[in-house]
Amino acid sequence: MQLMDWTRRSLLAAAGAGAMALGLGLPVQAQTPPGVLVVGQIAEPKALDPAAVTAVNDFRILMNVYDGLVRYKSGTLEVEPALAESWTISEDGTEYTFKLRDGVMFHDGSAFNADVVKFNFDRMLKEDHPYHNTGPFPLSFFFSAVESVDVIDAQTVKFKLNAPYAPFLSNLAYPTGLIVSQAAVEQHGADFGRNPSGTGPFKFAEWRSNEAVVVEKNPDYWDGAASLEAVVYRPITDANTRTAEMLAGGIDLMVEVPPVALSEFQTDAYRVSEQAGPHVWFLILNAKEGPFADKLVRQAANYAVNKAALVNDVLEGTAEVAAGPTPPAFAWAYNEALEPYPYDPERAKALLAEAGMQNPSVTFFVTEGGSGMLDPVAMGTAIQADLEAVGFSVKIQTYEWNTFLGEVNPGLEGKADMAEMAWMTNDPDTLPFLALRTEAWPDKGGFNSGYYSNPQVDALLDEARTATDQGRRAELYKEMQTIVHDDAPWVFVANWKQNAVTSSKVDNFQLEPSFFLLLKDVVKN
Amino acid sequence: MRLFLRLLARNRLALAGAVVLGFVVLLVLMTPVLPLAEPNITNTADRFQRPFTPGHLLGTDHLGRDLLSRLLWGTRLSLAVGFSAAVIAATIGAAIGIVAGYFGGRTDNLIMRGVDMLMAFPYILLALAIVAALGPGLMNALIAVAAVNVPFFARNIRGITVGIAHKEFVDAAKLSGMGHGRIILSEILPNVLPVIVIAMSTTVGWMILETAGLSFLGLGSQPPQADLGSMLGEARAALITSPHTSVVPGVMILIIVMSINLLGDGVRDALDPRLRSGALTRPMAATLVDRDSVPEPSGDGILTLDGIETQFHVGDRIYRAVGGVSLSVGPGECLGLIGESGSGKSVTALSIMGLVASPPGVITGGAARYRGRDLIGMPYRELRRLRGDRIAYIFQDPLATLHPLYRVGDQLAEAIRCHHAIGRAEAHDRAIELLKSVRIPNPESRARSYPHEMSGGMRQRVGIAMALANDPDVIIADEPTTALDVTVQAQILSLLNDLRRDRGLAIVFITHDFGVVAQLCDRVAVMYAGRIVEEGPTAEILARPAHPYTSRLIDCVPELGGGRRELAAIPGLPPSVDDLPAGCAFAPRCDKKQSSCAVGEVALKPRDGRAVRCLYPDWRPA
Amino acid sequence: MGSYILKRLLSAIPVLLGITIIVFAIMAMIPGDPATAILGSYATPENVEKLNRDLGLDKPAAARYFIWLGNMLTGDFGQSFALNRPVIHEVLERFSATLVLAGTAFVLCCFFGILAGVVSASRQYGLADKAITFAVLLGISIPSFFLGMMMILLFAVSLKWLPVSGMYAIYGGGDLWDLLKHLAMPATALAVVATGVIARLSRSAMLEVLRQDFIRTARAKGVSEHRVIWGHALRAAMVSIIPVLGIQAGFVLSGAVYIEIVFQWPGVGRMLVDAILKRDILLVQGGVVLVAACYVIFNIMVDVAQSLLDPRIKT
Amino acid sequence: MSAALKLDNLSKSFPVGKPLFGPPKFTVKAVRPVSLTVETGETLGIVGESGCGKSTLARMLVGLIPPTTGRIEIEGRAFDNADPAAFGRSIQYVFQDPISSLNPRKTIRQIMEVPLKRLHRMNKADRARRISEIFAAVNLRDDFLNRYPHEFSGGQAQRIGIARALAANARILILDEPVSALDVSVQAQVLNLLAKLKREFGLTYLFISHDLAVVEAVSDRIAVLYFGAVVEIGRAEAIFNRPRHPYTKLLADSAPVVGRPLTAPEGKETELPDPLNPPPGCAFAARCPRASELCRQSEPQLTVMGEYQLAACHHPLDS
Repeated sequence: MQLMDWTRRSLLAAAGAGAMALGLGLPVQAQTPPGVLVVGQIAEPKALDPAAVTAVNDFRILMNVYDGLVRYKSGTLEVEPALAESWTISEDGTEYTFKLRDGVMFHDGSAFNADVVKFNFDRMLKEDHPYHNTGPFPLSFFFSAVESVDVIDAQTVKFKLNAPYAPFLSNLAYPTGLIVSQAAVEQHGADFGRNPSGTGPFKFAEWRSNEAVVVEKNPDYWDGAASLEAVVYRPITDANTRTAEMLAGGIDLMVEVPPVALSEFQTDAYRVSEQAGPHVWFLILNAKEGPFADKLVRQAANYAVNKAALVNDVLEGTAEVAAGPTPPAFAWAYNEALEPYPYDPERAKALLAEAGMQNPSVTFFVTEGGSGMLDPVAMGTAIQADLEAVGFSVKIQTYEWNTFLGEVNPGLEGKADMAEMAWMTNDPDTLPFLALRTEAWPDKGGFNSGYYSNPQVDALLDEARTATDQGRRAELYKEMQTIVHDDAPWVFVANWKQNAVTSSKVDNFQLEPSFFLLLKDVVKN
Repeated sequence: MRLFLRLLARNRLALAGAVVLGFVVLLVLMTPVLPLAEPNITNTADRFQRPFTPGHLLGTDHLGRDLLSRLLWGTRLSLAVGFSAAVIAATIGAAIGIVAGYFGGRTDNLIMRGVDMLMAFPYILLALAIVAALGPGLMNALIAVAAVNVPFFARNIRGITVGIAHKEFVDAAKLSGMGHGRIILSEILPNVLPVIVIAMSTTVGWMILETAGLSFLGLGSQPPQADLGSMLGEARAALITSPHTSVVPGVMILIIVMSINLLGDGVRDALDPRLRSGALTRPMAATLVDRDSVPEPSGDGILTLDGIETQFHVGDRIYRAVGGVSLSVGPGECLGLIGESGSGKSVTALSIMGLVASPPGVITGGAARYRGRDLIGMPYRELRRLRGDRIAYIFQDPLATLHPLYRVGDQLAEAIRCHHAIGRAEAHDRAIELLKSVRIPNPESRARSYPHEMSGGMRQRVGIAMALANDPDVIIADEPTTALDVTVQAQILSLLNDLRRDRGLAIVFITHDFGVVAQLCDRVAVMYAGRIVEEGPTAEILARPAHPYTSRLIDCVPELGGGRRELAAIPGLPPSVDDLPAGCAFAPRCDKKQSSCAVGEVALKPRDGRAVRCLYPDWRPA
Repeated sequence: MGSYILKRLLSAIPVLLGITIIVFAIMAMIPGDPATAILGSYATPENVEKLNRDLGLDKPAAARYFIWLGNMLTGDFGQSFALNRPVIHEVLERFSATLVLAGTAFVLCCFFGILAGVVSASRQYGLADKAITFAVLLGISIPSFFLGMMMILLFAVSLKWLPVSGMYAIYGGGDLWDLLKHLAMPATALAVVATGVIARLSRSAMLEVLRQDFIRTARAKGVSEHRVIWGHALRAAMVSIIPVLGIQAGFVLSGAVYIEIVFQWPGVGRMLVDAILKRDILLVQGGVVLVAACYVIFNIMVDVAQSLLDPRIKT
Repeated sequence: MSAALKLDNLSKSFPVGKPLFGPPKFTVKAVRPVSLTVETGETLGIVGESGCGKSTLARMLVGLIPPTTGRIEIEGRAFDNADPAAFGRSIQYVFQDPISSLNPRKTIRQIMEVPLKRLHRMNKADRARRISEIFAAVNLRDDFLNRYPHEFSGGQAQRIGIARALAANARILILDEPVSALDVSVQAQVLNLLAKLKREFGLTYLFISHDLAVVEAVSDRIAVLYFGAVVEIGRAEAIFNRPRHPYTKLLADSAPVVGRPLTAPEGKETELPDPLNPPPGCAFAARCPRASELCRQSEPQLTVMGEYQLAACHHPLDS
């Protein structure tokens, strides 16, 4: 019958088309060539202009394309010479004079010298600089202490600070201090971010929007040429897709592996690297009002949260329990004597009873994700469960990251008793200075959203910032940590161990405590 | 309402959906009393337990919470949210749509422009932006999902309302003194309500999916509260390592949405009056034939019908539309088939070439022979070869019976090319000739017209031309002039008459108008309740009807020139063909009825070239 | 016809204008600002204020709206805060990727949807009808992102038949074949729901049309059943299918958001979600206006197609 | 006799292709200026083919369409439907399609109660009594009241429609093709009922139909409409027997009559002129066997031609 014929015909056609669609992919082998490393990034970079970006994700590219005057010594957070061969600091700590490396060329062929250094900092800091409009430069306040940059001679440059500022060198090692080519900025203007030129081991080759940023080996690198021929950075925002790509062989190196996916990579085909970094994950407690105005209640919260379970189970061991406000990665400033609050619900209950609190009810701001926030919703949920177990009544309010910051940074007063927060810093000064001093309350332009105030801590931090001697600074920080630990303005939860997975073809890969991704010595077979 | 439930229950798929959904709803209603683990108690050491581990039937999630418990609590929430979002969107959307559709004009224009704007806005982004503005949370997600769906409801309901607002009962309500508000509430709303319910029931599932989508983007419920979307979203990170945490809520969404959709389809089918009447079933290429025996040939005409019986099977009712009709027509002869609506005259005509829509139509008996070959039960291929080639039809309403999207020339050419392997150009030339033969002025340019561009009379000429396309032997004309004005009707009738004489056509002419029969037909058969009650030469029957029905029907027709007068009427109504009385079907309305009329079958008795189905016929001398 | 298109284009202007107002108002209402988003942890009120000034966000909303609108009329959509490049470049680049994805999905769902609907209707209550009805129901009941995730698991991770994500291979690709391989999963996942919707609609439209008198006429003149269904009936059914195709195009375009996220497709939907979260105001505004304009133009095309198909529509 | 209904230069134009702003491109004149008078107690029949504007005219009379020009007087008062209740008590309408004029979601009782409640503010008991009276008058059984419209045949539904119009207690009824959807046997029932009601309640009818024989059977006077204008008006018993206007004659000749042989009526086989592009002179000129140059240039006016008979024709037929 006719009817049968045509339906069969069309079904056949449909089946054929379906088979073709499947057949398309049969011989896919997601192999990447040797010598080319494909890195799975978490997002498209904003720009490749180090002065203009803020995200760790972008730093992972920039650190391989540019050099700064100084850099962190491998495996530590201590500075060592880079484009500057050496430096001297004046007695009062307000003048830094750098001797620059000779014969370094930018990828665009222009020479690196003192004028370029001055150009770099003036561009960022001087509003009347002809290239200031190539910004904005959101992190320029890292160098807000710089009063002037003076060219002494072609190979010598002097920074004048308006006050002693101990973290200055450390900030220079931060990506915001990377040196860009003056010629390239002059040539491309605001488009420099897409046409970058630095002195680093890799030079920029190509940026295919939303697909890849490709950098190639700089054979003339002053510190010895890289082993890789090229690096491809692929932005893959979704962690799951990133994991799938890694499993399917589409990328060689994956950063920020979701904790739950780690178990997939426990085979010979992959290598998992870990490195604790200058990161601390904590809960801001509102010390101004509500139950947490009472120190006993704050301590009770610290006892109530099962931090070991959080880092081992929720975060699958990708973090360690934090003891205080300073992460152990700042080894020289870290107080080894500090012990984390143990998980002790009974003690917490006792403290609550002592404070006279019956079922204190608290509002808890949780974010959905954000820089360094690990797995904030799961963490928040688990913390809520822990707190409720000792008698708190916790109401969670979740915010998407930017709204969250908009709610938390102006202070928790009148809104919440508790908020998640995480910081990654490059100097032990940064976090406590910005978030624990009385002078850093939100209304004074700081990040002390929980209104913690202790004059002793204020004094210690002020002194540490101006001391030029690292030994002295270490003492001051250690004392500060002891006091803060006891005052418990935060619930100290975790220090993140950054992780990365590489395929077995990748050798010589190592994560840095700075969380930067340095690929110069990496080999891919 | 009872009918609705019965129809719903008859739809097996909908029933399955209802059962599954009912089970799920029952389960989630019982959730608070079921012996389940607390949904929000975390036990991180126990995380990612596989399904069927003791104590955790479906395993645990990334925080060691019991998945079964969270699933049920989450389903509870998701169902509530999906349902409320659908109700909110439907209520607001319907209100907007009704207002726009009822008032029309500028109000309508303004509202629909706004709706267009919202619809042009990518809806996920709109929802996302709303949630971003309101802050995340299931309540806000609900608002967002409802808000982005309002325009779709508004547009849908507006369309329906426009149709209803132009119905005559709305005008009647206005004349009965109702104000706008009252008309909207008591006239429009009850008629739009089924559509709203249909739209809603088919949307609940969609709403659940959309809310899940927002949760997937991290904008749904607040932890630790579980809803299906946020469960899926939270589990996504562990998709590769512990797929069951994703699969459990994913499959639950699938089950719920699918059962809701099945039920929604059932609700739609049950509420849709067209489906209820079986009007949305596909008619097959030829009418179903289910006859036990083939009667012997009786007549000797070119087309002979022997005891044709056609029934409509709707649900468990059987409508005997045609109850054994025998006819015969010879070359050059015009046979009139006359009767009131529901008498079975059109069904008889359509049965001949198997054109009765089936389902629900079934030919249950008799034979229709063309030159001795039985058309009933003939293989489809052969039947198709005869259709339009040897036996052609002219239908009543030429606007509905011509394809609205093809040019009339092409429709004519197609009729030829179906049966003759000739080229496109040749067929086109033939088509123009045909148009000329039915006296259409400017046939060349008319061939390029679409049916809607022609007047009713012109369209019917095209219909006739199409019937003539292959020089058929028999034309079956089913009320071809009923939809036309009298002046045009006269033109068409005279055209048909000329064609019949010129080409020796046999015509079966179906009509309800004695005047038309009188002018055109040689013989006439009168039908009542599916049967022929009287047959014979037209002039004789009109002058001396023997059957009481025939005679009284003729008396009912006012004749021009009679002036102002009382008309004769037949009291009562024709019987319904699914419930025919025993004996003579006309007996209940007949003033000559005897007790014997209601007993036994009344046969069609021939006499002097006429026949009548009456026990007490009125034979008057000529 | 030309004047009809022109008229429709003109009538789209107030719609687009309305959209600019809606998107601007929503972005103005969303809490948080781009400066906070850019500065992240370092967003002190002071820094935020300075950066906002640098970005030109300190002016009143009405002024910003008219500046934006004025610039847009001259073709300047402004600069994306988060991506540091002109909005128009980013949007056009991303949009072309979305068009490839959504366009393919749309073609797939039109083809298979109508095919399934017609086959289903023409064999109503038959085995093919039941199978198609069930498959279609399954299709419209599954969240597309869930389907996408499962497809990745199966076809890319386990079977390694298809690439996981992206639009082109990073190395050695770039040709049509490569694109098709990358397109296969996302386009299918995206098309599934719309295919279901179109199939259901086509089925009921076909059923409705098949009851019409002109179908009986076609049969009465001896037209073959194949031609009755694929010619007469389908053509008439298209009159009610085509407007829904326009609406479905909007759904496909919107649904691309999820698929682009799951498959890391460099499309405009994912960009807009990111941009909303990052408060990249100008990028959101520009993107939405362009997407809406495209949708509006597509719908005009649908109307034009409709008027070409159906001579009864006055043009 | 006083005039129940007086129409003075009543006309209606519909805009076609209206742009968003500004005046429409074309207007279609559905009803050209019409002046008519319906005396109290009279039945005026209006006859014409489809598209002649008879329904538009009828709907203007009950305010369902606002007229473009002209005025209407109802029982000596200027048309005023600002108060729907007062207006509804003076004039009512019976619709062509009996089923679609009844709300399918309401019972017959609910439908019947509306005019009593809204127009006459009756209480429940009064309403029930009145409905019974009216139902008795239209030969409907009271047990129909709790049923829904779809349960009725066309003839019954039309009787319900008439009952609803009666419930308003108006003295003037506009009957818009009240029997054209009905079978002949039922049509006769309804027509006879209408005649009876008119006698009983002293009603005035405006009876619209395309069926000459039906109109003739019920009307005192008949107006023939062609292309939106009255071309001839006269006494029912005379107008088709002695038509003066060629169109009236064409109508009368075209009606199929038993015993008359089938001949194509005189006149060319053309149809209505294009309403978007009306001819300048007499609209019937193109079809008229008597048309002259004059007819194609100037529009004839209604002039008295014989007793009670007026026609608009330059070359009228002899009486």
